Amino acid sequence: MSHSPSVPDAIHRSTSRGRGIRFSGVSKAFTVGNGARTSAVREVDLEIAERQFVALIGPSGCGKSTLLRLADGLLEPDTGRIEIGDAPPRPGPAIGMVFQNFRLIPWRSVAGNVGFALEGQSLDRTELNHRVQAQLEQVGLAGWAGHYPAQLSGGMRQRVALARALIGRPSVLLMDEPFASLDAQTRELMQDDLLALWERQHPTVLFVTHSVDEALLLADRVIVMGGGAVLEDLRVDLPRPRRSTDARRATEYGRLREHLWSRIRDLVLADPTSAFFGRHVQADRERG
Amino acid sequence: MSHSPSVPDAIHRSTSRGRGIRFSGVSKAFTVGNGARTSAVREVDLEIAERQFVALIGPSGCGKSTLLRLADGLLEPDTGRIEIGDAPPRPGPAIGMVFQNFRLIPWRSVAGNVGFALEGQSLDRTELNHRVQAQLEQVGLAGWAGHYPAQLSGGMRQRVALARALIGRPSVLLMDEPFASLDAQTRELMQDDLLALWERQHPTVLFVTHSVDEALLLADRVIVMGGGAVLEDLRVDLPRPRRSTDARRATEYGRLREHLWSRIRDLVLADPTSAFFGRHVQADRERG
Amino acid sequence: MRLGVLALLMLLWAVAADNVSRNIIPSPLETFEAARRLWADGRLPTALGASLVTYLGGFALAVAFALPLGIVMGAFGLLGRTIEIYVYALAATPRVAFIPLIILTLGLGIEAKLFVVFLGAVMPIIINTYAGVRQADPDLVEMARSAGASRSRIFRAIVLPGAVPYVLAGLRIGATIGLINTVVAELYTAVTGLGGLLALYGNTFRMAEYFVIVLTLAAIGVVVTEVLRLLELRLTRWSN
Amino acid sequence: MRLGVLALLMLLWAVAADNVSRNIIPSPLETFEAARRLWADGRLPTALGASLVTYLGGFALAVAFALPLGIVMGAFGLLGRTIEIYVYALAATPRVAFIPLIILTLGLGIEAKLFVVFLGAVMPIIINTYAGVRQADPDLVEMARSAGASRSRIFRAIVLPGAVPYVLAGLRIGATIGLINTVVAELYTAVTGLGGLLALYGNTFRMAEYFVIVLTLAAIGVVVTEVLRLLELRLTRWSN
Amino acid sequence: QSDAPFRLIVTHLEPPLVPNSVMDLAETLGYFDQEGVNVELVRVQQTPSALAALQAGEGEMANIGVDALLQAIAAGATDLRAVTSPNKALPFLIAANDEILTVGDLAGASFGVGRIGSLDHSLSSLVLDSMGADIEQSQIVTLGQPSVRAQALAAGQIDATTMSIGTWLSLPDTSGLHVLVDQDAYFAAAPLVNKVNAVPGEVLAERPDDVAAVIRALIRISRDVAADPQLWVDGMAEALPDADTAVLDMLVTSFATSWSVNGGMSADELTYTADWLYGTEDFSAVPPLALEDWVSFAAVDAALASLGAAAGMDPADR
Ligand SMILES: Nc1ncnc2c1ncn2[C@@H]1O[C@H](COP(=O)(O)OP(=O)(O)OP(=O)(O)O)[C@@H](O)[C@H]1O
Ligand SMILES: Nc1ncnc2c1ncn2[C@@H]1O[C@H](COP(=O)(O)OP(=O)(O)OP(=O)(O)O)[C@@H](O)[C@H]1O
Ligand SMILES: [Mg+2]
Ligand SMILES: [Mg+2]
Repeated sequence: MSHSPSVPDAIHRSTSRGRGIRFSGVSKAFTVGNGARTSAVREVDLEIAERQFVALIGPSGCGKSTLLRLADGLLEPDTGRIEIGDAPPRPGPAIGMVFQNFRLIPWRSVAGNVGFALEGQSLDRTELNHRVQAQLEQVGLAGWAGHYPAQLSGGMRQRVALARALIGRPSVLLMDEPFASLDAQTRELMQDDLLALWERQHPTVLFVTHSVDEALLLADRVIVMGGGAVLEDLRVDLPRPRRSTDARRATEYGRLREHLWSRIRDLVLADPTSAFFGRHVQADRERG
Repeated sequence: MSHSPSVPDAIHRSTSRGRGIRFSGVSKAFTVGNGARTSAVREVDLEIAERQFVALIGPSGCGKSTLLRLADGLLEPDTGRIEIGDAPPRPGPAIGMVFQNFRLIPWRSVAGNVGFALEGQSLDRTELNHRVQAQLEQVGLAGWAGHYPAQLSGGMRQRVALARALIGRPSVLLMDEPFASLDAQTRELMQDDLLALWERQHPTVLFVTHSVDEALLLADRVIVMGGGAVLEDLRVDLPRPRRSTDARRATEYGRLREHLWSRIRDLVLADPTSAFFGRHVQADRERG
Repeated sequence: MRLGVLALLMLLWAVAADNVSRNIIPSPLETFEAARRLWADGRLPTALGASLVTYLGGFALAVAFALPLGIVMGAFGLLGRTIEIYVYALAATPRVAFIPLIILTLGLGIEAKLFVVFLGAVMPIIINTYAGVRQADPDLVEMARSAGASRSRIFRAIVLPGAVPYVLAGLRIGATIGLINTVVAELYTAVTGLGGLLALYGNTFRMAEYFVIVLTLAAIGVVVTEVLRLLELRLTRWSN
Repeated sequence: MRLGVLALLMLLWAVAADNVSRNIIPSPLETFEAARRLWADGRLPTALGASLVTYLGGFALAVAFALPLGIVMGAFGLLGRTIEIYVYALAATPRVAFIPLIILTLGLGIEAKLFVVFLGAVMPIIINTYAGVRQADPDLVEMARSAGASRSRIFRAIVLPGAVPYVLAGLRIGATIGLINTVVAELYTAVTGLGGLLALYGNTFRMAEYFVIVLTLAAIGVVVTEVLRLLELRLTRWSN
Repeated sequence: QSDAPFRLIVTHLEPPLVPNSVMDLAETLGYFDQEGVNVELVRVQQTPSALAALQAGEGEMANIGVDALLQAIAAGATDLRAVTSPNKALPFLIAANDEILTVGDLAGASFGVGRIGSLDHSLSSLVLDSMGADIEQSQIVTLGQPSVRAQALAAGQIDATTMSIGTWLSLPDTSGLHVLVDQDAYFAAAPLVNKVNAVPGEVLAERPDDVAAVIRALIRISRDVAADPQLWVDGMAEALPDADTAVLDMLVTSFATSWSVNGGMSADELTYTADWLYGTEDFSAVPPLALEDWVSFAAVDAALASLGAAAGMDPADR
């Protein structure tokens, strides 16, 4: 199996090499109610090299999910241009997307949801089933193929969404807090799996997370967003693997972590446009 | 204002003192498809004292959400009995519930969603609006009262759900990963707010979390669930406040954290009924 | 866009009028002339008034009856499953079968007419309301229960708003069938209104006048469904 | 439970038969006798067969036409908004208005009858399908786009299954109206089938026989809607 | 006499182009008022509705087909009685397309009827029989309503059918069609009373004066029109502004002997009609009624007593 890949496998391998993502002057606003417009993404210029693993971090409502939808080609930017590889983004299984709110198809079983992303391709039934089953095993849902989404727990649903995004062996992975509903230990497992996949298939990854530690564990680069704009763009030059206590004790790790923490805390508390501006700050509060 | 509470305020104060929760031999199974039944909660015996802050932790799919729904009186147990105070649970604003998947009413504005929990009571319009507005400020959504759920980001939606659970000044709070969609900094803010509220109003809190650190930061007691059963029941005898680096360096904190971590890791990886059983474990992996 | 289609239809009509034999289809011009005449001599306004009273009255009754029934059927599962089969049986029974009974019990006057309109409009509204109520989002209903909402508040705040698109589609269908039954009622009980004129001109082959009545009925249908569309826009503002 | 209601209805019927003057309502026993007679002499089976062909054929045509149209109207917003008003206008136009045209173009045979049934059943299916398609979950549609699904696959996999409850309610209403229009068709074009028997027994005041036909029609309605209920159970298994 | 309006149910929507129009004209020309009866015309579309309304007490008198009356009585409405007939025989004719030149050509052609066994079917069969043709040689197409039969003929879907002269004349375009059997020949072959005014027993018992007054008014207007046909033409032209006066003139000549100047109640004709009806298919299962079980001459006799019987066209034999 491992020494002689079948022809379709080879094809998939070839498409699954990462492609770069480029945002140039991208803005997006939404119309709410009586014609008023909320700006969600403002003048974003960002270039992500192919095979790069980029974490996106920032306070609630700052435009992270919107940026991902733009990158997937699901939203048209109001101004500016987005390119994946050399072309505007075209949604498809080659760009894997994990939505923040899962978006499972309620009338399809777990297997049907995961297989959905592959149905456009002309795979034969057994090949498809085989790949779905393998992907379900990967996310720890091997025994649940026949269940419907309403019969799953929150974390299980998230893993189905994850499996659906990965099954197309995408060259670009857009992940919106893909592990938020998982317990810490399952989350570690999934993080390791993601890193292993990244090292094997080299997709370009844009990964939204709420956890500074997760960002520093996974990413080559951390982008900080605030109020729709890119505020900071940090290289993470830590050696991999980074899970060990030693790695976490490195001064570079501590410096980055402290910097990101205070940067986002400022965004949340000290930015006059923030919803929490003026909230009493316990100045004496320390962080570990 | 603060020295002469109005009459309704006084009433609310009086109902908002915590009530204990008792599970005796509670089991719950769900029917899936062709009559097969999945057991979600098994033989749970659990007694939570009034005003206690209890964290519930365990691998994905182990029955945490189901236990919360049972405690709210939304599900009938198959066997066993549940009591809140001296009576079976009766859903209502006195038991605040934050659902894992938010469950906002799509056709109601943010204010309408938060106010929903109070509409059963005969509050006059201005009092209601006043309380809704105060609650929205608390969760950092003061300017969003007129927006509809579809116009909010994931974290904003979660905060609306939080506000809705809190507005009834509940004597029992059931929270299912209430901060999962929040960035780490906003999450801290909300954690502190929750603790302040707990110290002011003394509700009994049953709090599902996926983070060992969050459990140890907030709770008097941590319950570990696995496969539907209660596996462990740990007292957390750490002094409050616990946010400081010093507190986290305490040996007791380290001991509890290490214990919980390995316990749940074993549940995820080493339990033969686990979905991840047999998954290759990096034995040399250390944790910080 | 709509106007463009309208122009196209007019053209088609003119061509059809020219080509269909034996004056079965009057030309647009003849029809317009007939409309002017009928309007001027007061026949059309009188008939229109009479029909509108029957139509709107019967439709209002149907709404007032069908909405609560559909809701109750959806709300109390057992009740719904028990009576739905009878509702369907009744729905499938041709109106003409009831005409003698209706005349016997309600006579030939406005009561009988209202009832015939009612009978036609009531079924789609019941069926759609019933379907809409049964499709309520169980997660939201559970949330409302958790918030301590009473059964009736759950209905008003969760189930009904969720069923709005169904109810509106039901009202649309009910409105069109109600209009058709207005004509039936005016034919089978004491002959009045637009239905009476339709029969009169149909039986005497005055096709231009006949078309005027048909177009008037179509226009009523359009106005009512446009009103329902505005209602829909108002009620579903939240989803953009 | 249903049987209990049935027994109650039978009782009511017997009482009504006894008390309504002038034999307008035959007793259950007379009706049963008439049914036996009509069945034995072959009239009822023949008429039933003829009506069923008309009914099922016309209904099938309506489904084949209305589902795609409703889908297309819902899918292409502009098209939907442009033509919906004409659809409603057409829906509100009484069928009898079309009878001359139908006779002219389709004659008196089965084609004309199928078309009348079609006309009646097609509207509710279009309106409900249209409403159902427009109610598709935008989040799921976006997810499907993200997965690279083609327009047609999004339709087949997301929009249509989501519209199933609407479509089924539309089919229910369409089925009942189609049955009613079967009778209309059998009265207004060449007289045949159950509609013909209904006219015969109605005009000659043989009320027991008349009731047999009415009950037969109701029974067809029940069977068809039960079939639709089974279909619904199959299609919505996923929600328990 | 009672103050309550006397509701007369008719099955036409505007004055028809046949002698039955005297009911409408008696109202517009004031004949009912002159007899001191407050008549209100109730218009319904068809005989079944008229009968149901009569039985529901929604009217005191209804102009309905004799066949329907006999059926209703047989079905249990035993107190209904025919009391007068303002237009005994509707002027029917058989129209056909131009390919049908003689009744013989009908063999193999399609012939439209209401229903198998309906009155128009039986009548047509009788008429054609008397002319030496057999309707069963034609292909019978059942079409229900008279207007549908006319439409089907006009649309070329059938080759021939029976219709009233009023329907024939209101057809917008009769090119390619012609009258195969005209109304006189038709009536000569089928001299039947086909419409009568019926009242329930209760009305006969409680409002005999009103019934007599209505009949008097109808007899008087019939006599006036018979004497002065222009009266009918003018009355109709007033009621139907769209009508062509040339057509009215032509019609009134053909109606010259059709007016019910004696109330239209000849015992012989009624007996003949009933006997013939009982021989048709629709009545195969219906036990025959005696004349006095469906006709009451008392009211018309009371009217004739005060007005005197007229000689000529409308025999008042008992
Ligand atoms: N469909 C929409 N209509 C109107 N406003 C929207 C819509 N989608 C997003 N927004 C607004 O755009 C802004 C950014 O939203 P977005 O979902 O991108 O935030 P986010 O960074 O993903 O936040 P979170 O971490 O809470 O998920 C928010 O203010 C939100 O209210
Ligand atoms: N409505 C339902 N029908 C069938 N099975 C269900 C249903 N709800 C929950 N389950 C099953 O019960 C078990 C426990 O689910 P529950 O949602 O309580 O887990 P959880 O501990 O909250 O997990 P997570 O952390 O992933 O949210 C799961 O195996 C799930 O599949
Ligand atoms: Mg987001
Ligand atoms: Mg859960």
